[in-house]
Amino acid sequence: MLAMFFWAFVIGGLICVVGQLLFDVAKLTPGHTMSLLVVIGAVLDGFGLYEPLVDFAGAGATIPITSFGNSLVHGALQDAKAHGIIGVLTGMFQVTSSGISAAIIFGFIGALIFKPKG
Amino acid sequence: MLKGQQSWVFENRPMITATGVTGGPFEANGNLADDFDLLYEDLWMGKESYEKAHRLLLEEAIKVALEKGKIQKEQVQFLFAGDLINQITPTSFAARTMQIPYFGLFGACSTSMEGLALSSFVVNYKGADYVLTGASSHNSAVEKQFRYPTEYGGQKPPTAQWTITGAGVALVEPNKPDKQYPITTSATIGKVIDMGLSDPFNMGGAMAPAAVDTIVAHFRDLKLDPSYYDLIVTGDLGRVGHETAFELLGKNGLKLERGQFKDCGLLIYKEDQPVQAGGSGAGCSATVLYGHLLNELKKGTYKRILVVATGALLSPLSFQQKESIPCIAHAVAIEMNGEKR
Amino acid sequence: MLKFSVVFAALLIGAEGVRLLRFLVNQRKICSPVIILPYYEKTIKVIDKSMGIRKGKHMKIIYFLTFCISALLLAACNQNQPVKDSQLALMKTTNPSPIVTNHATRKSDVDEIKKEVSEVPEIYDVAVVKGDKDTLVAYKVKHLHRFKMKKIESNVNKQLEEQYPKENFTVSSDYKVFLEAVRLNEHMKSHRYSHSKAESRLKELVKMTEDLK
Amino acid sequence: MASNQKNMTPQQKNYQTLQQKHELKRPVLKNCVKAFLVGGLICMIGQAVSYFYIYNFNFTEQSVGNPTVATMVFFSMLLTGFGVYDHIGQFAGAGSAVPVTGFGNSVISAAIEHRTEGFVLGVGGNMFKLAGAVILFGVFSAFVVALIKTLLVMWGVL
Repeated sequence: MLAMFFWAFVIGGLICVVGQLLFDVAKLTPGHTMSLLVVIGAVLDGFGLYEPLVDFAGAGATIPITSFGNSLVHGALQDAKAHGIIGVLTGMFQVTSSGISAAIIFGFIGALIFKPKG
Repeated sequence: MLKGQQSWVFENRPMITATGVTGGPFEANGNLADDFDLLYEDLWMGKESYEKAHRLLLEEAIKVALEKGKIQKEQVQFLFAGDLINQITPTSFAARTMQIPYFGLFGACSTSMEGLALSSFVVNYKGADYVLTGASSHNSAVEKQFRYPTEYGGQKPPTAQWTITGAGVALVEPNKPDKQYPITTSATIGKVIDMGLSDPFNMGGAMAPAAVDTIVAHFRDLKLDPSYYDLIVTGDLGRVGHETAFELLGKNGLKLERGQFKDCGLLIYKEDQPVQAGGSGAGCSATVLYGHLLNELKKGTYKRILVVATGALLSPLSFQQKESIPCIAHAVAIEMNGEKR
Repeated sequence: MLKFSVVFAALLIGAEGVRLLRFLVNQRKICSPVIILPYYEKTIKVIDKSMGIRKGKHMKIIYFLTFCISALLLAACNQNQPVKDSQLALMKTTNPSPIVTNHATRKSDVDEIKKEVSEVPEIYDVAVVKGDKDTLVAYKVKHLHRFKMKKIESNVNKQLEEQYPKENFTVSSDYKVFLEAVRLNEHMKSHRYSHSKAESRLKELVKMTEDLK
Repeated sequence: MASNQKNMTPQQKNYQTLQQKHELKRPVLKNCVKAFLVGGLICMIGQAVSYFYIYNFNFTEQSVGNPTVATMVFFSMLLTGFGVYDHIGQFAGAGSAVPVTGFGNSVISAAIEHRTEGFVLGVGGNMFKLAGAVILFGVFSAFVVALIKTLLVMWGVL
């Protein structure tokens, strides 16, 4: 368990460093960087590399935004296995829904109770 | 009177008789807090949106200026003002409240000097008895439009600048020889200069050549020597732009002393405030000039100053379409009444 | 000097947080961030005042530290009861004894399965639960081998199916399954679970494991 | 930036080299260290949250990702609402932007910001103005990847 914390820290930190390098060296905007990382996550899962990383680093791999691409592909592949090619379309959000729905719901709640502080 | 290619000389020497300067909480912690007339503790200023707070800043600054000038708003002929928000609504809405005939100006952060040059010109040729001119900006309202939401956790690079919250307004009227007020003597209107920079987080670097171009034009048109002015102060070049402009001026044959060349964006905040490269925004040059610099002039610290307000004429749209940032700068020379030429 | 004061503030807030949490736990209130937040806002304000910090450069560090500390405390806050094996099941090697839900089955069979699995080099800490039909094998994988966890799982499954063709195996390396196996073990030992109850819990676990695939 | 380098006048090029000398450099190494530490810490908190769910609720290691992500987004809402997250972001850069908390922050900050324009056109219309790109490219790339993989499996290549 302690090893898990350690590796979550290291892998999560390293993914963030990749993001920072995209910010500072490649001079990308946050929007571009995040989009790129999500695409990387999706492609890695396409090669079947992201799942072992999740096994290895736990939250270190599921908390960074790359896991968003990973779980989108995952959902799509799962449904594709069950329903053939059309499953690619229908299964996309099956696994990922939590992050997006949480963001939408909490975003709206936040808008109800908070004011921007400036 | 036109002199040279792009400069005016105001031989009737319009006076700046009163100013009103308002600021926000961040400016209250800054270097020049004492030079503000009114400081707000809260960015909201008791309003329900930042845009309304922005409008309030300008309204209050106008009221202070009128009060100090001891005149009624009905006596003022024109208002020359502007800001950075889309269609300059805060200024227009403030003009609606004040009911003063109004010219809406947009020159991004150079609006303050554009307004001062125009109002001096109008007053110089007896176009008006009283003219108000000013510029304002509100950090959160401007950030919201040009960058990201204020609560968004994006990292700003060290070249980024902090839009100031504040408004500066000046009352310009014809010269009365016995009064000790600052007067405007000449102005140079700048060209739009584009050096192909396109990083919106490095405005200073983009604006520096415009400032240099205008300063060079000013000295050429008026056939003056740089030592004529005690201080040449730029609007909001920030750390990057200030250094660049200094070197560029040297290359153009204008040898300035270090202490003779300053920047409003660097004056306004303390070293340890997290503003990266310095302050910016339409209110930056307006608050610093109408607050701090005029006070220093009155105290006699400076005799003649040249204020060069710089503006980056970009929009969020133009930058997303990968356009470079065109920039402009206007210069106005100010000295105390009664100084010998 | 600044750094020291920041560290000091963090410690102070940390200590305050601990006291507050103790209080809340003792009062049998739930440890939820919603309850804590107003307190910690207040604490931060007090510290701001005492240190003369205005919202600026180092505020964010303090905020961040407090957030981290309180989050860590939150995760650790239900540790006030006497420590049971299952609570530490994920932290250390528990090595639980194999369980049979039906006392009619011979225990030696299960011991053998456990030994068999324990011999796989990448694996440590094995829990075996044998029911009427299903046998659940849960184990932990040495951390650096977790990359090929799925492969190990299928290898172990294959190996067991070959050796005990009559049995119906469910193999899992999931912490949760392991944890539940240990908990089941404890319940059996304390005789809180009857045979049928244990059997139904085992079925739940098997189903949970199947859902993972 | 690099793309329009070609059609620049020599004057512009000269100026840019001069300007570059004065441009404040981004402290890349320092930023990376900060991003690593903060990003790692956020992931560690995520790990703690996920163990909390494994212990107390019926979640396995595979399925615990969802509640963990939702909880982290909830934390992110609180920090954003209290006006802390932007300060963390300035300090940590990608360290707080890359984890889902950063995704949550981009949605929530936009939602809070545009509240003055009303809930339908303001909050509703602008909520995804930053995060929309992430969702778009995530979904589209996932679609392409999954499609290719499914087709390859169907044709028996894999």
